[in-house]
Amino acid sequence: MINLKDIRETARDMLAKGEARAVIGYRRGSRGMLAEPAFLTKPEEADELVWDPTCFHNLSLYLVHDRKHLAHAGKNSGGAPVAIIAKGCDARSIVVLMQEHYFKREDVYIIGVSCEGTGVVDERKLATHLNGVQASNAAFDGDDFVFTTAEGEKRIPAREVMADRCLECRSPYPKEHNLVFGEDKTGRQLEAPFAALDRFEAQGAGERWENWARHFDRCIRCFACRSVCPMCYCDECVVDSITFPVTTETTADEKASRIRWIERSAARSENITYLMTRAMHLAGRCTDCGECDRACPVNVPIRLLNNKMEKEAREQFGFEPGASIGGPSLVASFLDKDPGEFIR
Amino acid sequence: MSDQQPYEPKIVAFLCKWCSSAGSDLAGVSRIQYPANATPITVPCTGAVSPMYIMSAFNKGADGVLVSGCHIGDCHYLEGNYLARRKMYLIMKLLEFIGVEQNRFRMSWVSAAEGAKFAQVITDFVGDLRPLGPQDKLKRAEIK
Amino acid sequence: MEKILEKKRVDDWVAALTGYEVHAPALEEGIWGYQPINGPIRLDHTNTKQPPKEFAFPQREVFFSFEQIKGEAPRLKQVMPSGPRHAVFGVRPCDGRGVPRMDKVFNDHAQDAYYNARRKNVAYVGLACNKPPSANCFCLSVGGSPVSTDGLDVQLTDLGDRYFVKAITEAGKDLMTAAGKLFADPSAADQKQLKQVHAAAVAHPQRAVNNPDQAPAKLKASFKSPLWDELAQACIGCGICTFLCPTCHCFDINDEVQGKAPLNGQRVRTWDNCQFPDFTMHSSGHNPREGTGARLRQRVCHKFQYFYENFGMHQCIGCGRCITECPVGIDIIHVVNKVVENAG
Amino acid sequence: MSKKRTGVFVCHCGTNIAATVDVAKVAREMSGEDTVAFTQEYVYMCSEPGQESVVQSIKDNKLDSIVVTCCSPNLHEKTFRDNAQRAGINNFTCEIANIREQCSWVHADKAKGTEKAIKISRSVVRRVNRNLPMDAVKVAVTRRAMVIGGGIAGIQAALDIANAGIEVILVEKQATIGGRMLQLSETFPTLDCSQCVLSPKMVEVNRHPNIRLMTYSEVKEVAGSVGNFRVKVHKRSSFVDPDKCKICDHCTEVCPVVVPNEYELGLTSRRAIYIPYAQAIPASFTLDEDACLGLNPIRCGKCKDVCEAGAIDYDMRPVTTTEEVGAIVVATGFDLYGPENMPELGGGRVEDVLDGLQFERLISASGATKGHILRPSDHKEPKDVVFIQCAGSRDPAKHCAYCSKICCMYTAKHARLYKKHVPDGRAYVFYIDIRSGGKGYEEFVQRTMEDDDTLYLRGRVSKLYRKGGKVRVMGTDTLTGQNVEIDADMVVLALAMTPSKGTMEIAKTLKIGRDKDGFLAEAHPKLRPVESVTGGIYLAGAAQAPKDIPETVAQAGAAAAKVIALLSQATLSRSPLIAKVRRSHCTGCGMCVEACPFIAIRLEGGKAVVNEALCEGCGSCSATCLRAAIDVKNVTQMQIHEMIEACLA
Repeated sequence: MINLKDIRETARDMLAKGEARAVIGYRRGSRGMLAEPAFLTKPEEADELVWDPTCFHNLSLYLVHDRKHLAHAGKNSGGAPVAIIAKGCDARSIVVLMQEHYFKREDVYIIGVSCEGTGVVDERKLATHLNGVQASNAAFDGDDFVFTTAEGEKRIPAREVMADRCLECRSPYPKEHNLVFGEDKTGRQLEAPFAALDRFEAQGAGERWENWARHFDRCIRCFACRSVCPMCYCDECVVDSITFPVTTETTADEKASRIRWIERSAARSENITYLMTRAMHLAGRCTDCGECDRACPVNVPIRLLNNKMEKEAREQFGFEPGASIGGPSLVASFLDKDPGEFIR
Repeated sequence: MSDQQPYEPKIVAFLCKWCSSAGSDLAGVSRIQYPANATPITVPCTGAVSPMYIMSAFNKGADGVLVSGCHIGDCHYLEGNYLARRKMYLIMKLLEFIGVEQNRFRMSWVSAAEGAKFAQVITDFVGDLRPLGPQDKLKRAEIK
Repeated sequence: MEKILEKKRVDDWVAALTGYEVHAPALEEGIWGYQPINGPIRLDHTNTKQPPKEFAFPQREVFFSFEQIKGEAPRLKQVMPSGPRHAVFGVRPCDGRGVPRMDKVFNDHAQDAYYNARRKNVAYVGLACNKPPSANCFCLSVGGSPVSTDGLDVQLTDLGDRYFVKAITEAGKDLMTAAGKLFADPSAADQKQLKQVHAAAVAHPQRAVNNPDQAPAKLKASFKSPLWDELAQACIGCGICTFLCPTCHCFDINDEVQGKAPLNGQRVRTWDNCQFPDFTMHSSGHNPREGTGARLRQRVCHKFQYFYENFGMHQCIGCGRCITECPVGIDIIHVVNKVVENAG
Repeated sequence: MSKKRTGVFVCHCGTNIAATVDVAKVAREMSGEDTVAFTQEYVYMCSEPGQESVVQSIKDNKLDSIVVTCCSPNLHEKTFRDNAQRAGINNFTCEIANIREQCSWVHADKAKGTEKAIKISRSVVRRVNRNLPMDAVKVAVTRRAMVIGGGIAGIQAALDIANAGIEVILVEKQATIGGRMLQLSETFPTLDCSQCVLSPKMVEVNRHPNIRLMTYSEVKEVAGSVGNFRVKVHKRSSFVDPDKCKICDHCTEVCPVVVPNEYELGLTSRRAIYIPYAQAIPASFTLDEDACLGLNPIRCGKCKDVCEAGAIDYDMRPVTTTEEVGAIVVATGFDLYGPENMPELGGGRVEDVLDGLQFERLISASGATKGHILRPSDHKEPKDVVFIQCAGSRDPAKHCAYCSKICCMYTAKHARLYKKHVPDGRAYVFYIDIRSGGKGYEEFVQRTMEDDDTLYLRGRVSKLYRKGGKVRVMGTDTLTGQNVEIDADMVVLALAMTPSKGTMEIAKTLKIGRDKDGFLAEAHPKLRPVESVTGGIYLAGAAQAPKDIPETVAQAGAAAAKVIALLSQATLSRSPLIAKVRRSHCTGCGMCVEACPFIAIRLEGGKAVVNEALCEGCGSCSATCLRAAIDVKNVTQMQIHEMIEACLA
């Protein structure tokens, strides 16, 4: 059981002693029970920190933001490290970022939090359970989540409202950490890995397409999936014209010769190209934090695409994303025994 | 296209310069006939084929995409085809996953000595694509 | 024109609207969205995920197509919106209030032919909110009301087994007269119940922007406030808040080239959005709204200051979508209150 | 950037193209392309007047790039690029659209063929629009070679290169050079003493002013490419200073540790401090770290105490050095196929069943028995000896598919040598076929059969096992159709030759290919038999394929000649079509570094940097980069994008 007091004290201590220039964690927001990202720089702010089943955000995104701010200011380092609260999946994201040299190990102080009996809540599943009743607070309690509502306390077995990815999580414990709270419950997985994916894949190709066609039609290209993803840290996205890093080195020719792989129109064909390319680019890098899926305002099951890549990588190439900082990259490496039967 | 003409699948064929493009040259020198549906784009190596190319070809209206290179162990650049094998496997699985017909994407190893095989690969591919009809899943909608 | 329509007759009304393509909220993949009617109409929706702004301002609008044969002058062919008239059922009062705001934007200095062509082709059948459909509703504090008829052509009020149907505009009257026989005249009891329902709706507690009248001046005074950066620290720069906003109207215009020999394609308008980092990116690489703070300020000030200065009303209509859907808890009510309060 | 002015030259190739492709239509369609300023068709574009016309048209029309739609670029790309240069434009702005091999010759339907030819041509025109003028990259050459492997192949190659005045580094894994040949007693077909032939060469290597010998050393890492390799060599510690060692042998007398002697293939034992052979080069003892009691005067220290020369130094450490060389010869030799793989032939566990190399040591004057043939189990002279050929060779179902080539000859030699030593003994040879192509080889085998009265039995041995102090060999004589049972005193297996373990490792380290059997792959089986697929790396000896000594020496000489030719040039020209980083887009993630097969990319200041001398332009980096931050020049993603578009227009 994680004691919130310990997390707060660690944060307070680190900020007071200057061991961290900021602590990124979770605090209660202004919207009911939901936690939101918190950026603490003063010791006295430590009491704002919370740890509950709505702490779904993968905060490593903000390490990326921090890096971009530093780079923009022409700095390589911000001095003391940034401390960050990280669940198992979040910590793996941090590992991938370090694997890709986005920052160095010493730039970050990982305060790991183990998802012990449970994981985080899936708002959509919860909404069905609460049936319109608003909750003002959420808490862990063993294998249950406890919600405070106007109609009193509501206790729900976690597995009924947990995010799919948490049910299937293979490593809820943040292996890479400086400090960790909570027990290592690796192997507690409540559903088989890729269970949701397997259910979807059990359909025929025709049915899968019908489903995806509807999903891709819904996409409004708000790019929340990309914006919320710590791995989508590119300054310019390969597939659209939303971002375009222009530096003093950028030539007029370069500006003129941007490849328009896809059009800006939110048409199905373009949405597919975008989302599939994103899935390819996340292959071997996505740690299944589920943020893209959660952020999508029109419920495109983006996780399934990424999950498909993760499953193939695991089963065919024995690859686990975010396993170690010095590990190989999925698409920049190969094994002699990689499958080749599909090739004529 | 008039009603009389049979449907002709459009194929983009990414051929590595050293093996498959040379193999297709050999098919030519040997005058082995095969359907004219595949337009070759010669790349240095299959390792240079970005999955984005596959997506883009389908997006621009290809009915089928072929990637062909040197046999494993024969890569002029030693490892390019190993890297390609992995990348292409992933994109193939992803296409299959969203429900694109398996036969729309194909990969083959055709060495410089395998002119007949090159012709066969194209013939088979066209044959497999015909029954599928035009690819409209990923294709950008036509201008109205 | 005020009438009573039994709920079970609503489908008959819809069926009688033969000159219209009727859209109503439908639940798909857990999302309420406007869809062409297909089976019995449902008006038990919370609020739709996306506002009905698409009917007049679609995400993609083709302006014209072009073709240029080498050595010849380019040929353009204007593409004007066409199609049947639309009747959109179940529009919430807040979204109704969005309509006149959009009308102003597209008809202020210049008339937007594309917008107007679509706009005159659509009629909105509103549904009063007997109770707030979302925990983040705040229409009352921005000059609206759960029973507002602003922007609507017809207003429905749920009186249990029947609707109180009120024509607001001539277009609304047309919709009702198309099936005149289905409607009954309201009794005094109906009128009384309507009053009671409306009074209760208005009395229902809501979240609120504290000093909406002071907001324009206070925001203006807070342009350089450090609060913007602080409040926007978690912002990920996605397009959810703006794309789902009933009054956000920014767009981009692109040429989508179809072929190069001869050069042909179409000029297309697509939604754009001030929260995307490159929205204000100059070709030189300079970005006047570099950080998330500047971009949040733009969105908030547009809603509560600039629009007010231009048109004498708040652009925000208090639907709460941007709050509910923000993946990282950015809350426009909280932001406005905080900045206004801080301005002293 | 002002608009390109591209010329398109459509070749009819007589009727080769024109018969099945509407060439006029191709030209017409190309003239509709925005950047095409000039088109021309001609019956033979590659003919003298055709080429002149290309040159003239470039000049007359102020073209800055050209596309020739004709035959495969392998045939005339150079021709037309030269023409481009002659006309004053850069040769890299000329591209070939292959509408013959890839179109007119394979499609009889003229309408369809024409359509495809247009697509091909259009895609190349679009590509050329974005081609940049470029100059070939000149790279200086390091005038030094490395030979890996100190067997006869390596020795020969090193001597030949050194004699041409080029510095050579010869790297050998063992404590001495000499390799397998040093283990042999006599060699066929002349039966001259192997060591007598080899020793002078070994000495020459040691004394040669242009040869630096690195024994007990292994190549760990190779970077760079033809002309400029950087090789990391790890030298194990021998704990004996070869310059001081007097090879007096006092140390072995006191060393308490006894281990099997690998140089004698386990037939004898040695001490922890030992000299592989009396003729070892360098002439020095070596202390086997793994066997020694502890390199510590407190634990033992006897050898150090007794060494008058003070040659033993327990503190000697392994050294890793980086050597810069311009070319590499790989001569890492062979091993024998493991008998443990062949349970039918005793699986290596039946006493008095030896392999060919063990038999060589047994009959060698310098071997365990000082040249007397005594069987290992009881040190008695064997009277019935069975030689089994093709043990592991020519057996695609169970073992190696290939013929090991030398076994027929050395088995005949073994039989003869045996008869010389034991005139009253009986020698039997099981064989499948006798392959004795080679000067004097067939005569040699005939003499073995006739003069030495060796019984050749055509057939395979199905089983052998120990019985009553003998080895019972059960086989079939396919010529008589009879089953044969022989109770032999000793059996000698002519085991298949396999690439040495070191060969497999070196192939990985050098990133040179291997064939299906694991031998090093030559660049072309006929025309480039001594080159590896990687420029600047050459092959010699049995690491490439089974071969005998004369063949090995010939190949080593050929490899040396190639090295000499390469290193006689001051600079090398390299294709400029190599990777280029867009620094603004690079985030320094390092995926390109990992993907690059040539170690040509490194991270510097958080950005990828391409080493122009190493990059081969394969594009693996480009397809791996998530940000399109790296591209191969003139085959950019932008160009491919436009080509895809053109193919589908």
